[in-house]
Amino acid sequence: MTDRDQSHALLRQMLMIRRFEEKCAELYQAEKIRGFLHLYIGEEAVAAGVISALQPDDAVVATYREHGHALALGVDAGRIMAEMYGNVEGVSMGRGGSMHLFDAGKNLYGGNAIVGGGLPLAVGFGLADRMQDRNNVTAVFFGEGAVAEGEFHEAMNLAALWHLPVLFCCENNLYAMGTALDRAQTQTRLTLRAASYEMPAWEVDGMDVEVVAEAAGNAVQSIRGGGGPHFLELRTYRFRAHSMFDPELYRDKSEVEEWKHSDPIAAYRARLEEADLLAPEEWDQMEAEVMVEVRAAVDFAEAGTLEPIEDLKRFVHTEEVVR
Amino acid sequence: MTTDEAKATIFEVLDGIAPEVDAATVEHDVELDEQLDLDSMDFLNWLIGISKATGVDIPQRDASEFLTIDGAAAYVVSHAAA
Amino acid sequence: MSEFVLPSLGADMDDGALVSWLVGPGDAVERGQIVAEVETDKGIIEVECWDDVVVEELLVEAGDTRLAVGTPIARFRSADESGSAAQTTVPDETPQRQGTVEKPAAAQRITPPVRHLAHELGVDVGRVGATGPGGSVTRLDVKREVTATSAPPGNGRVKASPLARRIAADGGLDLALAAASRTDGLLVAADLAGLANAAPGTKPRRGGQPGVDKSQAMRSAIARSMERSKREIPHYYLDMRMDLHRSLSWLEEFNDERSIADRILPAALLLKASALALTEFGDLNGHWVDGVFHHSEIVNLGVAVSLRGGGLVAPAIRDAASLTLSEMMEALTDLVARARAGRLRGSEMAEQTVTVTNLGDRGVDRTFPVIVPPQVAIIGFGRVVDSPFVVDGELEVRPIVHTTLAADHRVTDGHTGGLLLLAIDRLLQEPQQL
Amino acid sequence: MTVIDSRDATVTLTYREAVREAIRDAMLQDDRVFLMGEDVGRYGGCYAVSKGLIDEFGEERIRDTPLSESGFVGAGIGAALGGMRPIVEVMTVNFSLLALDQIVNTAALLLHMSGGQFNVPIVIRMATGAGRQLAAQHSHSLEGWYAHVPGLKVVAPATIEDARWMLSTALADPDPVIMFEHAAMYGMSGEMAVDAGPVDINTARVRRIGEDVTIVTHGGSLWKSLEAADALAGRGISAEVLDLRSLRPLDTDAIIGSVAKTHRLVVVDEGWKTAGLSAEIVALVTEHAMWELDAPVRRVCGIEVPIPYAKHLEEASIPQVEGIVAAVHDVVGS
Repeated sequence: MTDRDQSHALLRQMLMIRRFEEKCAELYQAEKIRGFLHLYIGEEAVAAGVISALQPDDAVVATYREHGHALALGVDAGRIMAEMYGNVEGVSMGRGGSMHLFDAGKNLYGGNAIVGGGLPLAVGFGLADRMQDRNNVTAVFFGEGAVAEGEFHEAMNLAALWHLPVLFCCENNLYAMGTALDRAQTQTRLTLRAASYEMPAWEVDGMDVEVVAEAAGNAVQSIRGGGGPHFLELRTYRFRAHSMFDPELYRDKSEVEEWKHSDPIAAYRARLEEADLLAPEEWDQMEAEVMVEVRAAVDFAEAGTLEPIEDLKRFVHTEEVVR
Repeated sequence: MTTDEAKATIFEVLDGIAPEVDAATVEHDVELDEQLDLDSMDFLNWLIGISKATGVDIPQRDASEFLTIDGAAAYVVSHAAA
Repeated sequence: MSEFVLPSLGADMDDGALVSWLVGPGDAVERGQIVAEVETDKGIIEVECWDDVVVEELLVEAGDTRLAVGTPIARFRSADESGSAAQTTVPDETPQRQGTVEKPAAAQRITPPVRHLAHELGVDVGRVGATGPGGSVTRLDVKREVTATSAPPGNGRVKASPLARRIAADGGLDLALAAASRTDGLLVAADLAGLANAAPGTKPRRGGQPGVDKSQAMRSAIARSMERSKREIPHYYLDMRMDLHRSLSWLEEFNDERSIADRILPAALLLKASALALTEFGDLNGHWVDGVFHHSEIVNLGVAVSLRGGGLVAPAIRDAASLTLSEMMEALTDLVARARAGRLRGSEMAEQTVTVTNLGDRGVDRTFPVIVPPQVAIIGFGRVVDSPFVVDGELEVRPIVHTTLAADHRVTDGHTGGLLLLAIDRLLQEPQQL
Repeated sequence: MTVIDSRDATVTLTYREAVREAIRDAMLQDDRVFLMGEDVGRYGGCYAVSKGLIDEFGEERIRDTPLSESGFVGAGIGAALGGMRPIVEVMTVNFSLLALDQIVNTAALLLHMSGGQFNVPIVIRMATGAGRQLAAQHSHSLEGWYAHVPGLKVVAPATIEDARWMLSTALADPDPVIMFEHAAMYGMSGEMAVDAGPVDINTARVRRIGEDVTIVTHGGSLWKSLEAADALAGRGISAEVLDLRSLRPLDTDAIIGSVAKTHRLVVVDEGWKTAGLSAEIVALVTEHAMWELDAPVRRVCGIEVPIPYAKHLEEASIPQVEGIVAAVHDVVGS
């Protein structure tokens, strides 16, 4: 068990992601947010845990289910919400939306909506760090569905071959959209895939934020010590639909209910309370603070502005680099 | 070169410049300016054509010799190489 | 009190049918609780509630009826009676998404098939009177226009290149009267330039419409162009006597040393002086199109060339101000020869920015030329006549030429025109500088 | 071999040598520059472009990669984001389709998707074109596909000077540049002024001035077009040859300017006609210079067939001098 402040921070981080995304779902149904909206609810322990093990200069490449990662990196919640509103105040100036959150200040390199597309990119970050003698780590998040992509294998091979400082974080939530892992891949032990590239790999309980944080901490330490790339399979589960418009024909409600018993937030809260690390009023206060933050984010987005149409053609080529 | 040969050449060049002209109706001792519609450009081209066809050099100062067909033929005959 | 509306669960969800209610009036509903099931194109989706509320009334019964997204389906009151309204209420303002698509302005109502017919018949739909419903153009309207414009009977549509069409439109030429030089019968710009040159029947035609009298065609083209000019362009005329003594003396000396083929005619001097002067007065060099003057950076000097057997063309000497005198003479010789042989290039008939006419060669003292639209000026030179002229207070006999300018009063005033003539005169006094 | 003639101050070198010099120069100028691709190191490059560079710069900077086009092109993009200036070589444009995701979905889009935060300064070089009997999977000209994508710049150096000097400009560009080298040109040698220097990568150049017709072309077809123009000059037709150089952005002004002068257009493109680069050029001309046209436009393009192996069939499937000459005659109406 970690110390009180640290555990509170982890719990609070997960709670923030949860409440923020619940608000996103609500706003989506009210048509404030459009496009695809992929919620991370149920998987909060993964982003909160892994990112807690990173340093500020480390880079993160994420998927289209990346609100949690952005929040965990400290990207401003108001600007994330504004992005989903399509406002110019958004992190990507309304050009990206839910799936493409970028923040140069936090080293968040997306927000990549091509499954597997971010993996080679992470290899390149590792290469650049190596060639410029920087002791940074790049954490790349991807789902278990990406393991079937060629780019996964190309990236794993290159990173291992060149011994690059990359942490591969496979968020295994069992379904690639609606296709279960065992219906799509012959080898469902994903760590064996990593092993075939001679890469250290662990299976991690992705519903337990402390376990995740510890595993990530160990891996990052090893990478920074010159251990080359590492692979974490983070076993997790999304409680909600793949995207918003998904009747979930591919899984039983009972399965979802079963997994909800391992709700990373409820479970961690209970554990902390049991260990006298969290008082009920502290939880209440945490909830209240988070709700204030979420409301502030919504207010910020509601007060936002749309970029003028005349600016449509900005950012096709570099005229101004916003940093 | 005989006068007839010279005149034949002179008319041939003229035909290239003013194809509408009927050679038979042109009076040889009357100034061309009075009977034909030739401008300075046509006149210059006519001189250049004659010069090319006969090998006779025609300096500017002698241009006035070419006001009539007879004058032109005489000039060409007297200046043609033997 | 708030209205609970059928939520939008995806950008591609427009409607849904309420399959079942999972709550009823009076039920307390917790935030996140599923309240209904909705059948969508993708399957049945659970609808959740975003606040702690009490169901006041169900507005829609479960059934097969497809409801549009945004339809109120229940009324809730907040759990704490006076609490904040639920979020999923109808927003105050009508949801207006990302601007509306504006319908294109109805410039002219014409259906594609009719437009096609007009195109086939070479009819400018802009001129066609519309008698159809709602002011639309009908097939009959188009056909009527064909008759009205009296296209040569049986000729049908004229096949002409876009450039040829543009030149014809600018110069008021009638394409139907031109003959094509290409084997495929397509009229190109050059066909307009040389069209009066060959007398009818003297040359076998390779294509185009048979039996068209080219000189008649050119006459008609000139007629339209000049008619347009006099109708549309408010001309003003200026005239100036210029002493060519220095120019001609210098030229005589220059020519003396040269063989006849290299000789330079006074016309070349006049053209060069005009071109140079025009570079100083840009408002006289360019085009007037649709009420706006477009200045041209370079001077493409249209040179009026009369054709044997009648008719006139004014092809361009491109960028005339940049040519040396010898080059100018060469260009002039070449242009006149090709104009009279009917071998002008399309570009030479399309690029003129101003015109010079030198009628004086044929014996007139001065000209009052007519501007060629869409140009805005034309310079005319008369005959060079030995005349009394006062030089430094003494009366002398000098070779004098009347130089006339006709210019478009919409673009310039007499003052500018006068300055141009003064500049030409100044340049002609220093022929060695040309 | 490079021969310097001090009298006329030109240098004679091959296209291959010019590209190699460009890479070498870039590596010497900037530590951030490195070359990465399949067999660029020990093997010396599939077309021997990088031969010898590994000895000079070492394995780190002349980096051999596995056969993982998507992987190493993506890694190049990542490295560019991470502060490097990678030159990534993909053997041929056909193979680049394996990396299309990274080029189109990442390199081209990142700047825009991130609201201007992340530009990708990468240069991706690849060989293109037919003419060496390499059959269908090594011979296609797909430049037009890349030219379709906003966010990319696409260049096609066709002369020795451009081969030597476009790269440094491309590397200095903050955005991804795709460079197409027509494989049939690597052995071509030519003269270049000793004092030649950096060139732009966004304009077209008139390679031959003419009056009667404009031939718009790029890459390997430039030389066939110039040869055709020579032949046409003997028949009294003066053809202007415009080398596009940049396929994205297209130098619309240059194309329109030339057509406005000659009033006739022939487009020569080794790529296929349908929905191709040549179609775009013709569309531009009809949009912007319709009233300048004095004859129907003609296109001389790759025949719509996968490039066959047999020599006579291969020759028949791509533009040749005779075809260009015939198209010009057709357009001029002679």
